[in-house]
Amino acid sequence: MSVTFKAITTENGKGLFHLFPALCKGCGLCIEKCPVDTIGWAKQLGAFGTPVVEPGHGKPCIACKKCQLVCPDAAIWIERRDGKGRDTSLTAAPEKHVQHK
Amino acid sequence: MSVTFKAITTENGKGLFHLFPALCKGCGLCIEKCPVDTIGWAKQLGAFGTPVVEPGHGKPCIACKKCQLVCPDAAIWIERRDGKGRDTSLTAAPEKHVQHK
Amino acid sequence: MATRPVTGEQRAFMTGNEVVAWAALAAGADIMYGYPITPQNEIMHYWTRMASKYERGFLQTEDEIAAGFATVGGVLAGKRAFTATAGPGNVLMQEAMAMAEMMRLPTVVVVTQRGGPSTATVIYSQQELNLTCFGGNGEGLRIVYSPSSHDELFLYTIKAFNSAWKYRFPTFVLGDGYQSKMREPVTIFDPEARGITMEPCRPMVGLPGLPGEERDPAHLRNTYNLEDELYEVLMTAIKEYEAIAPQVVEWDTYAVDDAELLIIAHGVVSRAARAAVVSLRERGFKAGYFRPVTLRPFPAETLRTLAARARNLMVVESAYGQLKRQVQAGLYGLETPVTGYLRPGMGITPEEIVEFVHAKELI
Amino acid sequence: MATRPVTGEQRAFMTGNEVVAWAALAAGADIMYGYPITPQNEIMHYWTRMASKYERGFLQTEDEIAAGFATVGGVLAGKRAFTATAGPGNVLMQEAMAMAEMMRLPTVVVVTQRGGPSTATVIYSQQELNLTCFGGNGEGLRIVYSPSSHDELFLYTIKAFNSAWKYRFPTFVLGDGYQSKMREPVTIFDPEARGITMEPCRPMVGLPGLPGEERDPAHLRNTYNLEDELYEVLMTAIKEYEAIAPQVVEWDTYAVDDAELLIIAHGVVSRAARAAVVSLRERGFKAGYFRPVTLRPFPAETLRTLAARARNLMVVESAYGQLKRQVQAGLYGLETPVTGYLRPGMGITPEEIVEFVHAKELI
Amino acid sequence: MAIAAQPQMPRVWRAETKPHKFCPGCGHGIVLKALGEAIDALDIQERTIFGCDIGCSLLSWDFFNLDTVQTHHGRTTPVLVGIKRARPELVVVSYMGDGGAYAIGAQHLVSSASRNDLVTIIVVNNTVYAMTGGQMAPTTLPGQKTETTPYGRDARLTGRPILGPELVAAIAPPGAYVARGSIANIVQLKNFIQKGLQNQLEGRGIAFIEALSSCPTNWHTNAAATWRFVEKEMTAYFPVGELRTPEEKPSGRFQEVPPYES
Amino acid sequence: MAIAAQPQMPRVWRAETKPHKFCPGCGHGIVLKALGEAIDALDIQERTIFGCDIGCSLLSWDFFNLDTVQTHHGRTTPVLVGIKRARPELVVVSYMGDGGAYAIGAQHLVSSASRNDLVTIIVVNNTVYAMTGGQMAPTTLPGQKTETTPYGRDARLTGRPILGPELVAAIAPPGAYVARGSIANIVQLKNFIQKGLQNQLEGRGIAFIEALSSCPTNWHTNAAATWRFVEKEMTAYFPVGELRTPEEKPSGRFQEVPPYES
Amino acid sequence: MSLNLKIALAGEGGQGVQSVAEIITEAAYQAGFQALYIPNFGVEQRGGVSVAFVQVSSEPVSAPKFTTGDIVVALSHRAVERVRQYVGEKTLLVYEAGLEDDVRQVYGERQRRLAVPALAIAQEEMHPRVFNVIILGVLVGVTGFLERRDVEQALERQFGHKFAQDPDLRELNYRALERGYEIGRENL
Amino acid sequence: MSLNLKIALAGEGGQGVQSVAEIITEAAYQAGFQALYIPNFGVEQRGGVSVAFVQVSSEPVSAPKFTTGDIVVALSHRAVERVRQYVGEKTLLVYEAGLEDDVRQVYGERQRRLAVPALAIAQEEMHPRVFNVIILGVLVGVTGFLERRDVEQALERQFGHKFAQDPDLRELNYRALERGYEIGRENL
Ligand SMILES: Cc1ncc(C[n+]2csc(CCOP(=O)(O)OP(=O)(O)O)c2C)c(N)n1
Ligand SMILES: Cc1ncc(C[n+]2csc(CCOP(=O)(O)OP(=O)(O)O)c2C)c(N)n1
Ligand code: SF4
Ligand code: SF4
Ligand code: SF4
Ligand code: SF4
Ligand code: SF4
Ligand code: SF4
Ligand SMILES: [Mg+2]
Ligand SMILES: [Mg+2]
Repeated sequence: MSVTFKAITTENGKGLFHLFPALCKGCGLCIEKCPVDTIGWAKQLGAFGTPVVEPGHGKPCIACKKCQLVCPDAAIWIERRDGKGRDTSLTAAPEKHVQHK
Repeated sequence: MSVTFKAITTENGKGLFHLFPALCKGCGLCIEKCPVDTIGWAKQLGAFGTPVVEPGHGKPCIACKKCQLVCPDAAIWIERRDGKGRDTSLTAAPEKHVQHK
Repeated sequence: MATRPVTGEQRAFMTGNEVVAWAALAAGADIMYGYPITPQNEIMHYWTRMASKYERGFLQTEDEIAAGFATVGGVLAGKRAFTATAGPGNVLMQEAMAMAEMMRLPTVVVVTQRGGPSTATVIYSQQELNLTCFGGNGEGLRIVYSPSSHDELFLYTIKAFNSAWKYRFPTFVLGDGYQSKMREPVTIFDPEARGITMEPCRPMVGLPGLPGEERDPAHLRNTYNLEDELYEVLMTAIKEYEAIAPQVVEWDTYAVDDAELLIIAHGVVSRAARAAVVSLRERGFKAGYFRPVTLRPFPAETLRTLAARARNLMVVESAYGQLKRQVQAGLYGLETPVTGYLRPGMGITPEEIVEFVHAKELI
Repeated sequence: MATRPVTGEQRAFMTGNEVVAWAALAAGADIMYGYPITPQNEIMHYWTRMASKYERGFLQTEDEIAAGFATVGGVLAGKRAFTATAGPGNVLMQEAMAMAEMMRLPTVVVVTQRGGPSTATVIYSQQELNLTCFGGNGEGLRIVYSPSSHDELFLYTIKAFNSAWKYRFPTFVLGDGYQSKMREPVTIFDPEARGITMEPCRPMVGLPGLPGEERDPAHLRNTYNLEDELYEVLMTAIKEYEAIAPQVVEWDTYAVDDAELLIIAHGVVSRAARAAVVSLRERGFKAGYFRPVTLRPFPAETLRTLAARARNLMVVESAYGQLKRQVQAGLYGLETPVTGYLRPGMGITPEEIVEFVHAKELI
Repeated sequence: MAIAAQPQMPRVWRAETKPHKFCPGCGHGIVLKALGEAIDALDIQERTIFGCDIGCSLLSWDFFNLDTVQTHHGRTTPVLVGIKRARPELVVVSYMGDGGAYAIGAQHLVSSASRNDLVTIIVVNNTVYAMTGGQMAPTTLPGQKTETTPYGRDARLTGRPILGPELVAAIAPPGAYVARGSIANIVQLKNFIQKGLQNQLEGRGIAFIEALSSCPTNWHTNAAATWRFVEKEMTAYFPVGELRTPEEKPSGRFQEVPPYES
Repeated sequence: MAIAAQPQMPRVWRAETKPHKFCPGCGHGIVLKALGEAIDALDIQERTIFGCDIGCSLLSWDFFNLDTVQTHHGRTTPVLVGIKRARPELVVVSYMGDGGAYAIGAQHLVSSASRNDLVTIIVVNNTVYAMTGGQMAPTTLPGQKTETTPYGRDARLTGRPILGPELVAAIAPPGAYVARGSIANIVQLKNFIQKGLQNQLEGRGIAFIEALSSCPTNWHTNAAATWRFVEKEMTAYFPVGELRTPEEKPSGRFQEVPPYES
Repeated sequence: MSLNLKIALAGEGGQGVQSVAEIITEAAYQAGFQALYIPNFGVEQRGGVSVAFVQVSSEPVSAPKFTTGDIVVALSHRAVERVRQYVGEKTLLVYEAGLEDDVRQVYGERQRRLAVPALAIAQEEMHPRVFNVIILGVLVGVTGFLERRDVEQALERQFGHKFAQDPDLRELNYRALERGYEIGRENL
Repeated sequence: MSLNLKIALAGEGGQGVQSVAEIITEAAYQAGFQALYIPNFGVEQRGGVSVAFVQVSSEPVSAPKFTTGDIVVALSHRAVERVRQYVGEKTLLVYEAGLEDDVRQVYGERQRRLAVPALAIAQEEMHPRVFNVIILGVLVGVTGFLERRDVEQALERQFGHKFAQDPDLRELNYRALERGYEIGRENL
């Protein structure tokens, strides 16, 4: 059995902001941690029928991955638009993660 | 209800060695602690049918009260022959102790 | 003590946990010791909100073992002390209750049964009957009340304190998660307003007077050296228990006089049983209903008279035969067949009971 | 594994605690977890002396709660794990056993009953029947063997491991302080030498293969969200329990065919009961003896047939009616009067029984 | 891109059971991310047994692609110690809340610490009994309102927040690893957990990691207040860092005394 | 002399139950002498409640002219805490063995310490489970033979002797009094106990005193070997002295943090 | 007049079904009826569907839960499925109109039903927060055993402290109640 | 030959009654009898009277304890009182001769009795430690069901490791056994 999640992908600053609405519970923890305040509430509803998040509300994303790091539900994946730095974050070894089966 | 215990009293060195056979279980802890090694086994049997102790087996008693102090069964009372030092030991306030009723 | 928490009679619409907290206040309970567990929690929540106002004590302990033993301590100190628990917490509470049973300590425990065994569900069941009546390594010298409505929850919580201090057996109010969480109308009252006098409490340690001088010291123990010593202590307690049992037992009946089918249930399930009887009667069937209010001691004698006249007995419970076993053991000697409608951990409705009665042709 | 601890058959003269340790060794028990309590201690003493020699494990835990849960852990890991306890320790052990009951874990517990309730005496009783059969917040889905001699203590300790792993219900050997401490002749044996095959153990966690890749992970729980979920799990277990019961129940009889008085007793007391029957028979009285070897499941059906033929039933126990309640519930529907000779915490001799029979004119 | 973007879950997470059962903003998810990463890094999925307690940790009973057992409130460590003693080749992780660890299960913590049991214990400190609806926990801060301290915790009557790692560090023999991390520093938390697992793999002794965590549901906090509570209020009482490392020379408490010969 | 010589028992001892029930050479008698002297010195007999545990301490159930309750194994502290909370004017003494305190009752010790319960706890450390016939205790020394460590305690498998006062000192809030004494220094032990009672009288916090004690019966020692074991072997593992006094400035662990306002 | 009414309500955590149940039973109780309300609870409270059981009767209520409801309310996707077991032949199924498809799929065409466009009304005419008060109004209207005053008093008891802070809120809630009531009456 | 013998022994902790009981049952078992021995135990072990119950029979033994002993042995002041409950009309009371007064006081004159001057013999002729072996000898002599060899073997099993260290000890024990045996035979 393999599971895949649909992403809403938004390009913003240095990052591709992949948000998985089926995972996002709208807790807002990521919003608070973004150093450039780019994350804000979106219209789209998430796992619990509450709004999910999206970038574009503040300065451009610097792809620091803090939001990805703190999200308790793994609902964000920040991909660097320059393709670098994949393995520098806590959650390294990317695509393999869910598709390993 | 008041209880009294019979003593075997032996004068030795500076001390009157009061031993209460009904309390002495013959453990020997006092023997080991006597700085002048005066305590040894007596013929008399104690609470558990084992020999009690008596002074007079080593140098004369110096009335240091160590034996009285360590006896777990309160089977020894050392009274200084000079009547002094009653209150210097741990177990001060003497006669009152048992007869207070 | 501060102002009375309840004066006269007051109508209210509240949850069962709230009812228990008010009842304990009204009964003059001095202190609660407790450890959180669902569905009991709100008893503590309400109690902690009101305790300071009415100068009552509260201690949240480290587990149910400590809650049970601290309750023992409170009682030894001469205070109307109680605790509340459920499920796995009730299992752990048995250690202290075994000590209370041995030492004849008037502890009061409110149990809000949940699904079992183990953690199971936090919701509801009647599966703690065995445990509450006979838990521990003893003979079940306990008093166990099984209320079926908020009015009774209030009444029997008060009564539990009185029975405990009067008879000196550990006393339990055996509720359940449904009763804990549901809201229904209730009349709460000051016991005095109903002519109920609270049994006085008296300390077992910390008595006045210099021990050994002015009185003997209280030397309380639960350990004995010889079989014979224990036997004597036990048989004294057992005989006292048997002697007070007739005063303690309580039951409830409905339409039993000519009942051919006697439906037996306790606690909240008995409401469904009673409703089923009403509905059977409406359709002309001679059904009756019997409810043991005390599960320990068990009102076997009364039930025997009624059961002997019936053609069928049906035990309905949210457990797998815990009440049924009591009924069978208590009625041994009768030949009236007993059928069980046994639904461990499940709520039971009148409709189901009626349906079962017809399906099994019990009437 | 090192050399077999027991080869073929060997006669010996030893205490019951020693017998249990040897039986566990012979059964291939892998590890014991335990906490000291009298009269169980020497099981641990003997086990620790032999464990290293035969490459078995041992862990002294911090209390009986931990001993029970560590046993659960050993069993989950797929090992033949066991523990032993008594009295207040048995009370605490119920928490883990409730979990084992819910999760169908093949735990084995040897109980050496002592006086109760509470600390009471460290000596002897039969007061842990309720607790061992129905302890915890569940329905008593357990297997409980009550041996009456050292030979049986050996046999049923081995059998306990087999029943536990075969049927997956928590299994108990319900001994007592007398059996623990007395010395009598016993034949110990290698199970194979008697054609007994040990049930294989299989791990429930730590299975081979990468979980999620090569197999599903084992996700074991004891908590459910909905009443209905729990009900389904419980009813499956209950039906299985009822289905295997006929294979599991065991009993022993003597001189029952024409018995007018049937004396019922279990464990070590049954020896006195049997001797009493022998002596009554010698004097021409038609007495017989029935002993449930399994207390859970209870051999009610067999007993019913015998009891129906008798004029009187007499239950003899070193407890206040714990066995009697089982008998009455199990035989409900019969009219044969049941009399109890109930001596909580006291040893019982054949002479006393005979005397009681005559005093009460039971024959 | 060849494959569509997918969530970056630790390999050992079980995607089939996501979204997980924890509330929005619950710190459990973050701690379990750190744990998942540590297990991935050490490549020990095949031999790791995960045990969760009763408390919100129970919601992780199907969280991982790991053989998992959900035990009783406070009893996870004894169960896992039982497993470890029976099958020392397995790696056992005991995961629980502050109530399970420091209240009802404190005897197991004390004993496993003093026995130096080869188990990795992770305690999620959220200052409350969360699963039961927010009562006082041993870790509740002075003044903090909970369901059983409705007017704020009064330290004179109910004590001060318990210091779990300090307790373990005070009694665990040499070889123990003890640390306190926080969801506010996930990389550090992951490193602590990884070291804790390593300690077990090397058979050196117990590993004990407390994680400061969040419970917005029972704190009744929004995201900003949640972070503030973890980073300011909690950290003031619970200092983050390593308290014992296995390399440490035994302190004065544990002089080298030759074993006693009786 | 006017009156015949009589034993010098502390006033609070009950002469009617002497000789007491402990074995010859048992340290319990010495510890209870120190306790008796301390109670006499403070003149608190009329309001002191003595609680003893299951373990050899139970043999003191009729030892004193004090209202006494013998409780369950490890449960003495919760019972006395229950009494104290109900009747704060009483002075409560919780008396138990190392097994009761550090094994089965460790959760109560941890919790009472962290709550700073107003109770004076005395733990008699005799390195064994004495009442049950000499099994390993949490305090058994490495290499020591007991009934469950017949070949000597193996520290790798079963840990090292637990350090009770160190544990309590690590978690008890300011105001606590913690000490370890020994029957080898009775005057000091009495002083420690007296300070511990004083701490309760002044409402400052918990008092915890461990007493190194002897068990010749289970050690199978004669008087000389008994003393040697207490004074040499035990003291090497269990340093005697005061670990916390109520006057002490709160250490780094307990910074003054203003209570949280939620 | 003999009354015996059983209502089950289900929705997501934030939708306020427990408040509706509490207010309706509280009002019934104050109006002199026997009333019993019990929420479902359990581990599922974290993220599960919230269900409330309400019974109002002229006789004392027997069991706290029931087999089949007279009225069953479903306010979310998951709720539609979850309440299936309480829906019998004669049950009136009240649901948020946006769930039309779900309802059709689970219950087919034959079920007695009442679709309430509560979401739309709340968002467009009032405020998303009064969504549940509209449903409350519908239930009051459909059942017809309660006086308006009773319900208003119960509302005050539940939200009085909020109304005191912001009197507009009271007005908003009363309007929502009224609006729902009308929908209910129409379908009596 | 059908045998059914019940013996209760009581004495102070150090007097070795449990060893006597163990040796006698062990010997009986080895000799092919059914045998059962149970000590009393309990809290009283610290300072209480030590009691042992022995049964030897040609049939399997039933209850481990018994109401009345065929032989009851009392070796100390406290033991004389303690064993009273096991002494019936036909019981033979065996006791240390020094306890004559106590025995008279508790049991009067009528009791079947055998006073053994074991203390005197042990102290004067042998060694205080073999006190209990003299009593063992008396019991073997009085009961007559055991061969000397059986008892000696049981003694070896119990004390063999001590005998190995100090062969004089064996000789001493054998002498004590013999001396007691003679006293027992004389009173058969
Ligand atoms: C023996 C027992 N007592 C009480 C409970 C009820 N209970 C379940 S979870 C819990 C508290 C959990 O708190 P914590 O361990 O801090 O975990 P959290 O929920 O905060 O993550 C309690 C008291 C139980 N299940 N079992
Ligand atoms: C619940 C429970 N478990 C076990 C026991 C058995 N038990 C009685 S005393 C004791 C050990 C006592 O050791 P310790 O506390 O060190 O006291 P000591 O006898 O050494 O003074 C044990 C395990 C019991 N009575 N209750
Ligand atoms: S932290 Fe995760 S779950 Fe929370 S709002 Fe952000 S993306 Fe959604
Ligand atoms: S990667 Fe960094 S900057 Fe970009 S959205 Fe996330 S937190 Fe903000
Ligand atoms: S210490 Fe006391 S009991 Fe021991 S031998 Fe000396 S006097 Fe006797
Ligand atoms: S008083 Fe001192 S010197 Fe005298 S006998 Fe006692 S210990 Fe020895
Ligand atoms: S209640 Fe708190 S700890 Fe539990 S899942 Fe929700 S947020 Fe997490
Ligand atoms: S066994 Fe040890 S601790 Fe217990 S009374 Fe005897 S000497 Fe003291
Ligand atoms: Mg918590
Ligand atoms: Mg000890």
